[in-house]
Amino acid sequence: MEQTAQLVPLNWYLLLSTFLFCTGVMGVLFRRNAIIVLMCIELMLNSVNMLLVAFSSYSGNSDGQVFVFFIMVVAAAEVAVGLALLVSIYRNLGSTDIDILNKLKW
Amino acid sequence: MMTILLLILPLLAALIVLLGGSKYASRIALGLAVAELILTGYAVNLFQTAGPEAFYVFHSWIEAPKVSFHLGLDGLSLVMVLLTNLLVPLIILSGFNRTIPNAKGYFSLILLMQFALVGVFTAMDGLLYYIFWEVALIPIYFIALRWGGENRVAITLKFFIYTLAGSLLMLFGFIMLYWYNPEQSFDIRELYTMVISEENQSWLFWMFFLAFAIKIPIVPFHTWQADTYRESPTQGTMLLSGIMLKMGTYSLIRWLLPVLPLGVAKWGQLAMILCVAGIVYASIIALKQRNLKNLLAYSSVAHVGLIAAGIFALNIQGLQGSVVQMFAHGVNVVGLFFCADIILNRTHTNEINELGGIRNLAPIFSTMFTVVVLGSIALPLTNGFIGEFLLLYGVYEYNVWLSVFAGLTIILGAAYMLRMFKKVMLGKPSSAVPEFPDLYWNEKIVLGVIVVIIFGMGIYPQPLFNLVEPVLQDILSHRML
Amino acid sequence: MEFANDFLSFNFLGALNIKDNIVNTLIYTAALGMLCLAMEILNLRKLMIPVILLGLAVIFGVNMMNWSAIDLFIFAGLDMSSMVHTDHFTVAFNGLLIFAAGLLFTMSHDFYRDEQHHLSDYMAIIVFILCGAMVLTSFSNLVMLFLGIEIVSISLYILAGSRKHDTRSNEAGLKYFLMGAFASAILLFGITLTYGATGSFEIPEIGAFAASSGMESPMFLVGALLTVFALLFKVAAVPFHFWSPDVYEGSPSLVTTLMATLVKITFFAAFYRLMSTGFMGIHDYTSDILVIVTAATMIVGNLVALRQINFKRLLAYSGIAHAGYMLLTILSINSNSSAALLFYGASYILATIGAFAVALPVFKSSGNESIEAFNGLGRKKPFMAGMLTLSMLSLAGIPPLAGFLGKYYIFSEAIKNGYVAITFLAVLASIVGVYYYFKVILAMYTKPGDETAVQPTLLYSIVMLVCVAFSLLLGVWPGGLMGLL
Amino acid sequence: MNQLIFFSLSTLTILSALSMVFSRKPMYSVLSLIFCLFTIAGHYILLNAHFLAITHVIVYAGAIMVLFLFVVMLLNLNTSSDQMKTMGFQVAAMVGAGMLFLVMLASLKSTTLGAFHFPKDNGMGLVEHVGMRLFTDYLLPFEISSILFLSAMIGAVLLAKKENK
Amino acid sequence: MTFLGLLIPILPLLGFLVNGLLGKYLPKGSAGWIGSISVLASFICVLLIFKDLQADQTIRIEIFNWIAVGDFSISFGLWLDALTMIMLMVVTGVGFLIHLYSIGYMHGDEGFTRFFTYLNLFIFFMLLLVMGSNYLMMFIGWEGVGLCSYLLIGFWYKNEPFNDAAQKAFVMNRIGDLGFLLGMFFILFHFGTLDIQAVQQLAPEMAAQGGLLMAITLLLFIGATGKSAQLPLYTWLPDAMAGPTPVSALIHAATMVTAGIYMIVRSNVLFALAPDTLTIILWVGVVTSLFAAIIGLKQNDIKKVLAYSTVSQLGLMFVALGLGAFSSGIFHLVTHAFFKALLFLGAGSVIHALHGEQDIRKMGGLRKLIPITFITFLLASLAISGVPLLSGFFSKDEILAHAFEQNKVIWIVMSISSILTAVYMFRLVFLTFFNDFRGTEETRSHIHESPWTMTYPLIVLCVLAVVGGVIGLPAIFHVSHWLNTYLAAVTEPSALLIHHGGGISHSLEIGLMSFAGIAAIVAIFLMYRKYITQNAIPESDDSMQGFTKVIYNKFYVDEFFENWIVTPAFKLSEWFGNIFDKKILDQLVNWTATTMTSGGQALRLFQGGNTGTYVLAMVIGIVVLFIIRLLI
Repeated sequence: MEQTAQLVPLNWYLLLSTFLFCTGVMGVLFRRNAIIVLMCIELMLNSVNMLLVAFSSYSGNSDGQVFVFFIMVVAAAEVAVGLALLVSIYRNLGSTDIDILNKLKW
Repeated sequence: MMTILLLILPLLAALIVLLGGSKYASRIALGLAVAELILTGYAVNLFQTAGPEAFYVFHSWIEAPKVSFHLGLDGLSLVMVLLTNLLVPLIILSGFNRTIPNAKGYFSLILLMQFALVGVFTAMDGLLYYIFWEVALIPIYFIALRWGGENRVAITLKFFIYTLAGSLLMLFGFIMLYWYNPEQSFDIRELYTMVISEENQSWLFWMFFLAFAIKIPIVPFHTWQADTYRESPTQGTMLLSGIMLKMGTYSLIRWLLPVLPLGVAKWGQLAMILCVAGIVYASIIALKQRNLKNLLAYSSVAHVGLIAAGIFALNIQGLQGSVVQMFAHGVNVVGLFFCADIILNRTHTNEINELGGIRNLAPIFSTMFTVVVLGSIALPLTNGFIGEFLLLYGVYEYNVWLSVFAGLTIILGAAYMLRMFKKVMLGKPSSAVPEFPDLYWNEKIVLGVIVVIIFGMGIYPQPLFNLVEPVLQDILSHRML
Repeated sequence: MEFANDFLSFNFLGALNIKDNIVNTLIYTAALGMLCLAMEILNLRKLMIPVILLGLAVIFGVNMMNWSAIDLFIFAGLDMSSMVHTDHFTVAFNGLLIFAAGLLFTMSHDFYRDEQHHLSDYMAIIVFILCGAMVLTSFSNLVMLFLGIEIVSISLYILAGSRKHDTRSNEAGLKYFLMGAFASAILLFGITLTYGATGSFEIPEIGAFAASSGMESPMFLVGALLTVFALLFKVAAVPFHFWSPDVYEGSPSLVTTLMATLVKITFFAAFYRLMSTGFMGIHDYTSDILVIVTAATMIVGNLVALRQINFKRLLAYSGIAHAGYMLLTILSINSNSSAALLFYGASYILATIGAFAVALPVFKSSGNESIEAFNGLGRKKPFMAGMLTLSMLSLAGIPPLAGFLGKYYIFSEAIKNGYVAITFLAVLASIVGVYYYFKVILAMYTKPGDETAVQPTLLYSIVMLVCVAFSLLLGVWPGGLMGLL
Repeated sequence: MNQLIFFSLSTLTILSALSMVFSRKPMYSVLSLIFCLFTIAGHYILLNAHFLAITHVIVYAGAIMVLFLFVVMLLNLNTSSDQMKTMGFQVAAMVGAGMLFLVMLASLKSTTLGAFHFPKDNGMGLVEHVGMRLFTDYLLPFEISSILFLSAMIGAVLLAKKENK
Repeated sequence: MTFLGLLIPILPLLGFLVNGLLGKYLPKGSAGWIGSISVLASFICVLLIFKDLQADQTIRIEIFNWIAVGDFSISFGLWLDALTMIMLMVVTGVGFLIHLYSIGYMHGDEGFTRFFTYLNLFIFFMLLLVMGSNYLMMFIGWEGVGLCSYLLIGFWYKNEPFNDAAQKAFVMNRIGDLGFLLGMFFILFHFGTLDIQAVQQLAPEMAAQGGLLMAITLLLFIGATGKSAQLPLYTWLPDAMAGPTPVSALIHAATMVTAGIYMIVRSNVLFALAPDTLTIILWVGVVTSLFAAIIGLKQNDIKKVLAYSTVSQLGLMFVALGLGAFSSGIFHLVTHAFFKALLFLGAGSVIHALHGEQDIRKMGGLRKLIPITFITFLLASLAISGVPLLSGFFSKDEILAHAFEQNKVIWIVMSISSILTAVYMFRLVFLTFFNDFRGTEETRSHIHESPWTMTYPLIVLCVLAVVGGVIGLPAIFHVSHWLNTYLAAVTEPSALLIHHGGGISHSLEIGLMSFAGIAAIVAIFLMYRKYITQNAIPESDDSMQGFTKVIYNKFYVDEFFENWIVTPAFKLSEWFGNIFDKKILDQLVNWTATTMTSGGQALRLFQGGNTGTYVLAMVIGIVVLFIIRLLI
C-alpha cells in the first residue's frame, strides 16, 4: 500500500490543480456567457479544494479539509447570489452575455 | 499671550463679520481691523520694552510626529505683522463706496486672510508655518473666484494649483528635514541648529526655493501673476501684491537662509542671477503693457525680484534693504492698485491707451497718485528709495556687475511708470473719461495714509532698521557657522 | 457529546459573557442584523433606523470597553484565540467603522424613503457587512480572513445590483460579482499555497514561518503574492482597479458611499493586519511589488480622474488615488504605521461621506449624477456648497482640514522608512489631485445652475455637518487619533 | 496502481474541464463540469478524504450544479449556443492563461515538499474527525458563515424575486 | 548760525507746503508772493551767514542719523563752506529774482499756484543738493531737482509733446543718476563713508589701489553728464525748453544744470587724483561745447538757441574742470548764471510780449517796442559773447588761459566755440530786435513792455551780468583774484595734486584777452553785416538743405536715440511680453497641465467597460508582476 502510494508525489497534485486553475482562468477570459464564466470560477475553486485536500492529507492535519467545507459554503452562497443577479439581468436585457454589459466605462 | 491675541482676533473678526450680515459687514470689518492694528501698535510698544521674550508661545500640539504650537514675534516677524495689520484696514476701507455682492463673505474672507498671514509671520514651527502658509491660499482664491473678472475661473485655478504645487514641494522638504533632524521636530530652534550634509541641503534647497520663488514670484515662475492680478477684485489684488508676496521673501529670510546655509551657498549664485535677470526682464516687459494692472503686476515682479536679490546677496545691507523694501513695496503697491481701481471704478477701463487727461479733472487724486508713483520709482525721501538704495548696495557688495544690471530698474522703472502716468493722467481728457469725480472720503483716507507712510519711512526709516537689525545679524552670523 | 452542549448553550453564554471581547461585539452586531429582519416581520419599519443607530451606539460602547481588554477570546466556552485576536488596532478600526456605519445609516433613512418595502433587507445586509468588517479587523486565521472578505463582498454584490430595474445597477452588480469571485479564487489559491507551505492557517504560525524560512519556500512566496494580489483587488489598486469605477458609477449612490468609505478602509485594515503579522517576515519580498503597484495606483488614479464628468466615477478614481496613498502605510509597515492608516482612513471616510451627504440630495433633485448637477449650488444653497467645498478641500489635502494632516502623516511615515522617491511621486500626484477636486468646487460657484430646488433633509444636513466638523476638529486637534496606536 | 488511477482520473478531469471551457453550448458545458466535479470527488477518495468526497458530490452535483441547470433551463439557454469572443481576444485569453500557468510553474518549480509522507489511514478524512474540528476549533467561523448565508439568502431573494413595477 | 543754516532750506520748503496744501484757500495770486518771499528770506539768511563765515571755515549741521545699517551710517546732515556759500547765493539770489519775474510772467495762468509750489520745491531740493554734507544728501537734491524739472517741463500737461519732453528729461537724468549711485556704492564700500569731507581726506591713500578712483570719478562724471547735459546725454535740455520760460532760466540755465560742475568741484580731490578721468572730462567738454555751438547757429526757436548755448557754455565749464581749474569753472558758473538767466528772462519777456511766439523768423524790430528788455538782452548777449570788461569776458578768458597754458589744441577749439557763441547770439539779437516786425499787424498792436515784476529782475540781473566779473578779476588788474582766494580752502588740496604751469606771463595773457575780445567783436560785426545791412532771414524749414539742414536737425542725434535705443527697447518689450512670456514660459506651465489631462485621457481608454478585458488586464498584471518578481 505505502510503496504504491509513494508513487503519487504531491507535486503532481500541485501541477494538476494549478493547471485546472489556469483552465478556469482561461475559461473566465474565454467565454461571454455569464453562466459559463461563473462555472469556470467554480472550477477554479474546485482546483483549490483539491489542492487543499491533497496538502491536508499529505501533511496529516485536517485543517485543510475543514477549510474546504468553508469554501464549499462560500461557493454555494456565491453561486446563489450570482445566479440571482443573472436572472434579474436576464429579465432586463434578455441575455446573459457579459459583453453587452458595457454601458459603464471610461 | 499677546501673540495669540494678535493671531486670534482676525479669526474672530472673520466669524463676527460673517454672522453680522452684509449690511454692516464693511463697517464691522473695518472696526475690528483697526482694533487689531491698535493691538499691533501696543505689541510694538511692548516689544520695545520687553523684547521678543514677551511674545514667546509654546504648546505641544501633536505628539506622535512632534509638532508644536510655537509662536514667536521677533523684530522681523513684528515688522511683517505690522505691515499686514496696517494694510488690511486700508484694504477694507478701500472697499467702501463700492457695491460688493455678498459683502459679509467678502470681508470675512479678507479677515481670514489676515489671520493666516499673521500666522505665517509668527509661526516658529515648521509644520505650523506650513499650515498657515497653505491656509492663506484658500481665502484669496475664493475672493478671486467669487468677486473676480470675467475669465477668472481658469486663471485663478491655475494660480491656486501653481502655488500649491510649490507649497507641496516645501512640505516634502519639511518632512525630510524632520527626519534629518536628530531631535525629530519642526521647531525652528532645532532646525537652525541641526547639521545636514551638503548634498542633502543642495537638493532640499530647491524644494523650498521653488515654493518661495513661485509665491514671490521670481522669473520664470511669475506667469500666473499678471493674469491673477488683473482678474482678482481690487482688494484681492492688494492682498496678493501687498502682503502675500511678502510671505515668500519673508520665508527666504526666515527659513531658507538659516536652515539650509550650505544649499544657499551652493545655489545662491544661480538664484541671484535668476532674480537679477528677472528684474530687467520684468521691467522691460512693463515698458509696453497696455493694461494698467498688468503693468503694475510686472513692475511688482521687478521690485520683488530686487528684494529677493538683496536677500541672496547675504549681507546685512541686502537683508535690511529687503525688509524695508518689503514694507515699502507693500504700501506702495497697494496704493498703486488702489489708484488703478479708482480709475477703473470711474471710467470702467484699465486700458492705458483709452485713458488720459484725468489730472485736471481730479487734482487731489492726481497729486496722491503722483506721490505713490514717485515712491515706487524710488525717489529719495520716499520709502522706495531707502529700500532700493540698500538693496542695490547689497547686490553691489555681492557682485558689481550684477548691481549694474539690477540698477537698470532705476532707469526702466522711471521709464515705464512715467509713461503710464503720462498716458493715464496727463494730456487732454480722453473719450473714456467724460467726467471724473475726485476722491471720496474713504479714498482720501486710504491714499492719505499711504502718502504719509511713504514720506515718513523715506525720511526716518531708522526705527525699522533697529527693529530687525538683531534678527538679521543673528541669521547672518548663524550662516557663517 | 460535550460539544453539543456547548453548541446549544453558546448563545446565552456567548451573549452574556462580557469577557469575550471581540466576539461579543460581533454577536451584538449580528443580533442587530437579525433584529432588522425581525422588525420587518413585526412591521416596525418606522423604528428601524433609530433602533439601529441606538444599537450601533451600544456596540460602539462595548467595542471601546475592549480597549484595555485582556487577550482572552472565549466563545461558547471555547478558546477562539486561534481565530480572532483583539488588540488596539482592532478596537480603533472597529470604532471608526461603526462610526462610519452610523453616518451611513443616518443617510439611508432618507435615501431609501421610496423603497420602504426593501428597507429591512438593505439595512440587515449593511449590518452584516459591518459584521464582516469586524471580522476583518480582528482575524488571526486565514479562514476568518476569507470568510470576512466573502461576507463583505457577497453582501456588496447584492447591494450593487439591488436596483433590479436599473440596467446600470445590474451591470455594476454582475461586473463586481464576476471579478470579485475571480479575485476570491485567486485569494483561495494563495491561501492554499500558504497552507501547503506552512501547514497551518493561523496567522502567528504563518508569521513565524515567514520570519524563519519564508524566503526559502517558493510555494509560500507565491501563495503570499497571490493573497496580496487578491487584497490589492479588494482595495482597488492598479492593475486590479478596473472594477471600481464602473461599480461605483452603477451602484445606488448610498452603496457607492458604503464601498468608498467603510468597505475600502475595512479592506485596508485587513490588508495591513495581514501584512504586519502574517507576511511581516517577507516584507522585503512583497514591498518591491507593492512599490510598483503603489506608484501605478497613484498615477492612474489621479490622471484618469482629471477627465471624469460623473461625480461618482470621479470619486471612484479619487478613491483609487487615495488607495495609492494608503498603500504607502502598508509599505512603511516596519515602523508601526497603523496609526497613520487609521488617521488617514478617518479623514478619508469623513470627507467622502461628507461629500456624498451633499451629493445624494442633489442627485435626487437634479436626476443626473454628473458634476453639472452641482452647477449653481453655491448660490442656491450656500450651506451645502460650503460643506461640499470643505470636504473636497479635505480630500485634496489642504489644511486646516484632516485630509492634510493625514497626507502629511502618511508621507512622513513613508519617508521615515526610506521610501523617498515614491513619496515624492505621491506629492506630485496629489498636486494633480487638486485639479479635479476643484472642478466640483468651480461647478458650484462659477457655473450658472438651473433652478431645480435642492432641499437637503435634516438628516443629510446633520451628516454633512458632523463630517465637516470632525474633519476640522481632526485637522486642528489631531491628538485624539494621531499616535493612538 | 495509485498512479494509474491518478493519471486516468486526472486526464478525465482535465478533458472535461477543457470541454466545459470550449463547448459552445451552455448545456454541454454544464454537463462536462458535472462530470469534472465527479472526477474530482474521485481524487478526494484517492486522498482518503471520504467524507469530503461525499459532501462534495452532494453539495456540488446535488445543489450547485442543479442550480446551474435550473437557471440554464429557466433562461432556456439549453438550445442556444453562445457566440464567442473575437479571435484576437481568444488568442489573448489563451496566451494570458498560459503565461499565468508558466509563471506559476516557474515560481513553484523549485518547491521541495520533502517531509510529506503519505499518511496512514488514521480516519482523518472521516466524518467524526472533521465534524469534531468543525465544532470545536472552527466553531466561530462556522457561526460566522451562517451570517454569510443569511445575507446571501436575503440577497438571492431580493434579487431574484419578480416584482411588477 | 546753525539755525540760520537750517532756515535756508526750510523756508522754501515752508513756502512749498503752504502753497501746496493751502494753495486753494489762499487769495488768488498770493502764492507768487509767498513763494518769492520765502526764497528771499532764505537769501537773506545766506547773506547773514556769508557776512561772518570765514572762507576756510565750515559749519556742519547734523539733523539726525538717517540710515545706520550694519557697519555704515549715513547722517541727514548739511554743511556750509565757501563753495556752498557761492552756490547758495547764486541759487537763492537768482532764484528769488526769477520767482519775482514769474509773478508777472505766469500771471493769469490756471496753474499759477502749482507753478510756485513746484518752484519752491525746486529751490528746496537745490539747496539740499548744495548743502548736503554727504553724497547721499547730495543725491537727494540731485534727484529732487530732477523731479522738479520733470514737473515744470511738463507744467502744461495738456500738451502731449511737453509731457514727452518732461519724461525724456527725467529718464535721461536717471541714466546719469545710476552712474552717480554706483559711484556712491564704490565710495561707500571702499571708504566706508559717504561724508564728503571724510572722503576728500581719505582719497589720497585710496589712490594707491589703481583704477578705483578712476572708476569712482568716471561714474560720478556720468552722473554729471546726465545732469549738466553733456554728450551724450544732453538731448533732453533743448527739449526741456517746453517748460515756462522762468523755469528754463532758473533750472535749465542758472542752477540745476550746473549741479554737475558743482559736484565735481565738490569732490575735486577725487578727480584730481584720477588724471585720466580729468582728460576724459576735458574732451567731453570740448566736444560738447563746439558741437552745441554749431547746432546753435541754425536754430530758429529763440529758446532753443539759448538752450544750445547753455549746453555749449556748460561744456566750457567742464573744460575748466578738465583742466583742473576748478575755481575758474565755478567762476564761469556764476557769471553764466547771471547772463544766461537774464537772456532767458529776456526771451521770456519777448515771448510774453508776443503772446507765446518763439520763432525768431516771425520777430524783428522789437527794440523800440520793449526797450528795457532789449537793453538788458543786448548787454547779456555782449557778456556771453565775451566782449571785454563784461562778466563773461573774464570768466571765459580765465578758462581759455588755462587751456592755452596746458594744451594749445584745446585753446584753439575753445576759441572757435566762443567765437561761434558770439555769432549765434547776435544772429539772435539782430533777428529779434532790429529791422521791422515780421509778424502780423494784429500781434504787433498788442506788443507792450512787461510789468515791473518782470522788468526789475531783468535790470538787476543785467547789472550783475555786467559787473559780475569783478569777483574774478585776473591778476593783471593788480587785484587778487577774489574767488580763487575765497575758494582756496576748497580747491587747495587738489591744486597741490595738479601741477599747474607757472601761470602765463601778463603780456601773453593780455594778448589772449585782446585776441578773444577782438574776435568776438569781429564776429558781431559780421553778423551785423549779414542780418542788418543785408537783412537776411533764415530760410523756412522745408527749403533748407545740405549741411544747414543737418545742423538745423541737430545732427539727427535725437533720431539716433529714437531709432537705436528707444524703438528697440519697445520692440524687445513687445517680444518679451507677447512671445516669450506668453508663448514660451506660460506655455510650459500650461503644457504640463495639458500633458496630465491627455495622459488621463489615454489611460482612460483602458477602462473599456468590458469585463473580459478587465479580467484579462488583471491576469496580465499578475503575470507581469510575477515576472518582475522573478527577475529581481
